[in-house]
Amino acid sequence: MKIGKMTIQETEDEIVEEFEMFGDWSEKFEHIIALGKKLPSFPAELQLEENKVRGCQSNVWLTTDLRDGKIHLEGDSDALIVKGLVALVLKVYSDHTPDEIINTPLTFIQRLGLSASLSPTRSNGLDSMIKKIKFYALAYKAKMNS
Amino acid sequence: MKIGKMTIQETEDEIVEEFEMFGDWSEKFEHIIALGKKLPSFPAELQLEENKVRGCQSNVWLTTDLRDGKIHLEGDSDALIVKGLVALVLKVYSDHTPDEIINTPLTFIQRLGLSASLSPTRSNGLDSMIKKIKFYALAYKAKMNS
Amino acid sequence: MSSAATNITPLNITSIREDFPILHQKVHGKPLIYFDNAATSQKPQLVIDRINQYYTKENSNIHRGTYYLSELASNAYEGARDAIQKQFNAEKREEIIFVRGATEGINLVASSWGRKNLKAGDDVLITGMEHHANIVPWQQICIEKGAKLKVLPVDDNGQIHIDEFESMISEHTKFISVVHVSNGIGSINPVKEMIAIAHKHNIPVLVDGCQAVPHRKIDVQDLDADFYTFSGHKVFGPTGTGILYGKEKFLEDMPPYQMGGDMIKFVSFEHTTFNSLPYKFEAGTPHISGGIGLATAFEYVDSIGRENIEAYENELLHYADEKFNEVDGIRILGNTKNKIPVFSFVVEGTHPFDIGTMLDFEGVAIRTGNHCTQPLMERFGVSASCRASLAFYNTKEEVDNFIIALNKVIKMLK
Amino acid sequence: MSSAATNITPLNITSIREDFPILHQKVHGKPLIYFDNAATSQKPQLVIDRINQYYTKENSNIHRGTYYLSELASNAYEGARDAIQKQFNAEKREEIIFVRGATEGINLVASSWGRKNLKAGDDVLITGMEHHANIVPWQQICIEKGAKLKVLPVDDNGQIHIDEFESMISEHTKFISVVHVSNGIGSINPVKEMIAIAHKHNIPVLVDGCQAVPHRKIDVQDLDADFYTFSGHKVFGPTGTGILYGKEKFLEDMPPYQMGGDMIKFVSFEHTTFNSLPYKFEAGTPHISGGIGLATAFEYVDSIGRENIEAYENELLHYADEKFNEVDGIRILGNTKNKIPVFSFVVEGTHPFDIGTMLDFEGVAIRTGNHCTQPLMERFGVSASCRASLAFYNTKEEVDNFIIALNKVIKMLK
Ligand SMILES: Cc1ncc(COP(=O)(O)O)c(C=O)c1O
Ligand SMILES: Cc1ncc(COP(=O)(O)O)c(C=O)c1O
Repeated sequence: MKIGKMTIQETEDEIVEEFEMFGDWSEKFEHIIALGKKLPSFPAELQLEENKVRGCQSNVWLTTDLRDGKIHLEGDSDALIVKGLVALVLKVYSDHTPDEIINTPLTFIQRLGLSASLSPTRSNGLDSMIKKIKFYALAYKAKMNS
Repeated sequence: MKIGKMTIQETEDEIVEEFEMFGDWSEKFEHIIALGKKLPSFPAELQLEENKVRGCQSNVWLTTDLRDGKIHLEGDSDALIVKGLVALVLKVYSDHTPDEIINTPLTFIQRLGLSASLSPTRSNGLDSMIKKIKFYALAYKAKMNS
Repeated sequence: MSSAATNITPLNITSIREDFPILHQKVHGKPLIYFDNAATSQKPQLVIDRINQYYTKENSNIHRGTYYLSELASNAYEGARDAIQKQFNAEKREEIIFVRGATEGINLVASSWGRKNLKAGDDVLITGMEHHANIVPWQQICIEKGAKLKVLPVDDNGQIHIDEFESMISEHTKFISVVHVSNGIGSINPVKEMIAIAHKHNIPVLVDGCQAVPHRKIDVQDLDADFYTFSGHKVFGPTGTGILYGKEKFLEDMPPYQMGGDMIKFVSFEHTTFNSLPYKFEAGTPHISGGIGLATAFEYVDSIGRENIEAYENELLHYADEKFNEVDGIRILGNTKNKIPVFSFVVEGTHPFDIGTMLDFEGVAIRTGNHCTQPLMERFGVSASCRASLAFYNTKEEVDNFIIALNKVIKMLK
Repeated sequence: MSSAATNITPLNITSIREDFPILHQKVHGKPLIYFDNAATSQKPQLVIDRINQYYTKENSNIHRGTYYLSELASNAYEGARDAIQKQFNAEKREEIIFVRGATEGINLVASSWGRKNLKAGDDVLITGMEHHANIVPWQQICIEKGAKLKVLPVDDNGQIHIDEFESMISEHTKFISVVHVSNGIGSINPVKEMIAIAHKHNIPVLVDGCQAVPHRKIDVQDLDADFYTFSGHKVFGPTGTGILYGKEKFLEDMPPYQMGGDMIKFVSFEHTTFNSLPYKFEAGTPHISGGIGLATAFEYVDSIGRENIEAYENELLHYADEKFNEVDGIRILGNTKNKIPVFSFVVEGTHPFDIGTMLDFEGVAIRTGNHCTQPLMERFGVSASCRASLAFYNTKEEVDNFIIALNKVIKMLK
């Protein structure tokens, strides 16, 4: 692993590389599930409606705050696979500047080789979560510039 | 031709036999058209809404009255082919008793070999005309029995 | 809806499966196990061929054509109506209305009957296990009219009770709309008895037959239903098809729903005279190939035999029920004997989405979520479940393989 | 809608006709001449194959599935929406609503927009050449709301006049609904200019594009139409399909039309939250194979080239126009240069039904009757006409053979 903060792109590449080591789908999912289990759950007081990104299949929670010009993200989900993916999204996007987030589209989920099963039409809340992060990034940027 | 009044069935058979002589569709239609041209048109004073059997494609006019226990029919149409067929329907059904009309379904149109082109779904008014004749026959029968 | 114990021929499932081309594929390298039949059914080759034939040899606009093709298409479409009338033992062909699906069937009645007949202070009665399609149209027309939507409770086994039903009927009750078989949990409701009670109080009843028609032969006159509706795509027919059956006296009395070609007799800019039934409710060019293909689907089902299908599905139901119940930590929602092979379940400590997503990689297609029955899910204290719904082309072997896959997935998630 | 004079490739009609299996049949022993394209179009093999593929390899219920097949079907269906958005240059995919056909599209707007926005004293403006589907929904909502239906006159040539249109607009005018191309007589209306005038007065406009879409490429943003609707079966697509395009701001503001699955976000018995566009207007399981097949139909049309089709059809129009006018005793309804190849005619001393019925025996399919445009027929002083409507797979040779058959039939009738 590289020392120091990687770019969004670099983190994505690293994740994709990591996943390429796994043989079949179950190893990939085992890894995602492990990531989900490791991610601390939201404390009950943060599981608020306002932090909720409602999906049709599962829910995601998300909080954002600005620390030293970078957006810090926390997230959670009631579905374990989604939670594992949330962990990856946080790893990729958290603690980057609004500009970095705005200008770098996420590609790693498609590249994991599980894409069909995790596509936006599954409406598991992940897609909406990513949209929401972008939306916050724009808002923070506007605030910083004003 | 047989002497004396034929049964509905006999008249139908005769018509069908007659048509079997014709070679192709155009000869059959020529005959129907000739029959249509021969049938006297309704006088304007009888072309009333109440005598009209509205079809989607063409209209038919029909009057009925009871003469000596038999139903006498007069008819007309604005389409020539339909008018020719009306002439045949009158020939078959007119001046028969209500019972005869009620108990003998018309089959000759189907048997002419032009069936598809003259079927009820064409909604040329013919089908509704035949239904109306049956309806009157029932009404006259009820009246005679009461 | 009881099976005749006699004259049952065991199904030759291998040969039946040959009739469904889609079943013979691999998904993620595994043989497809299609257990999402309550969402939509697969189509036999006979239906696919019929659609193909329509477009290849018969296609044209129906009614009022003066030419051969139009005659073919009209006869095929109206012949389909006759076949469906016979299939459901409706008294008249005029009582069979082609619709896009059950959702449209219910909307038509809620809008056309409801807007004319409901008023402030009236009640509409439904059950606690309705599909959203049989909740929201009534809810919205009730809001519009100031009427109230009353809900017959569902017990812990997933059943409704006839005495409770009767006690909820009052002089305010103006309409009753009930699901015949629950898509969420598979329970079969005693609609015949319910209709008899409703009719004692002169209340018309609509039955949502979406999940009943694929599994049982329906006789609308025997049920004495005032309206009965279902979706064609769930009964091995084409997408975009469905039927609304309505007793003539109700349909006659209702204003038209959509306006346009075919439902009109005479138009001027000032005034319009509407066509007679069934056309009054069929505005515009219909889904011709769909209606024809739907009749073919029933032809196919009849060729296998309704009683044979019912007997086999019951066998499958009991076999699967046993196997499902052996799964560690499983909780099956609804627990009634009188049901179709639909299993709605949750597994302790897991989320349905996770199970569904991973089962996909084992070739298994099930549905997860609320199945458009949010209130029913809430009744069982869950926001979502996994649902495996079987058809007569499914096998015990598939059940076995499904259970193996499910256990594997659960183990990974724990 | 003007043809680009450059880059026109002459169509290879022989090869195009090979793409349409239905055209190669004999009717009453004569080669089929299908001249009823305004009623419905024939389907290229590509569309038939696409439907077949859907049912054979992809069929499943869309949205919210967690498995492979559902993913395939959802992507195909939503991909079709994207393709149609592009085809019509709509700004957003949310503005493309799948409907059963134009009739449903217009009913949706009349019911959903009309019931919310119309009130006593308002006017809705249409033209004298509307199809019943664009008369009756407005007439009925006007009756319900105490509004008035105003009708822009059609002149003896079958044209409307833009100055007259402008003069009919008043502060009472709340909505304008006009046909792009007349199905009765083929005239192309200046809808872009009409919309510009309407927008000066802040009046929304719906365009009924049923007969325009099969013949011209439509750009809804260029037209600036607020709503645009058409039927898929008339543009070489499957039966039971159609599109309603609506500007997002209007669609957002309108209440849902039908209620059920897919158009719902959250349901309790007390309250329902509706889904976002386009799903808000797509209740229930849609006609999935139809939507996919419709996109394929546009793919096919694009592969031939819109400009090429337009150039060829214009050639056919002028050729046929000359031939038709030579027929003894013929009167062609409408006489405008700017039209599609639709010929509505009557022949002195004959009834259209007789002509249509006998032409059938010469293999010719035309429509006779009022073409669901009774007021337009009345405008021309007839109750019915014969209508020959051509598509790009028709040929000059067919026109010649048609004229021979027509003359033969007329001779028999005189
Ligand atoms: C101009 C026009 N509008 C509306 C319609 C109605 O279309 P559909 O019957 O497909 O709903 C038609 C079809 O005849 C038409 O030509
Ligand atoms: C019981 C029940 N009712 C109504 C519907 C709605 O059917 P459709 O979406 O085909 O209109 C369904 C389908 O899910 C159902 O299962």
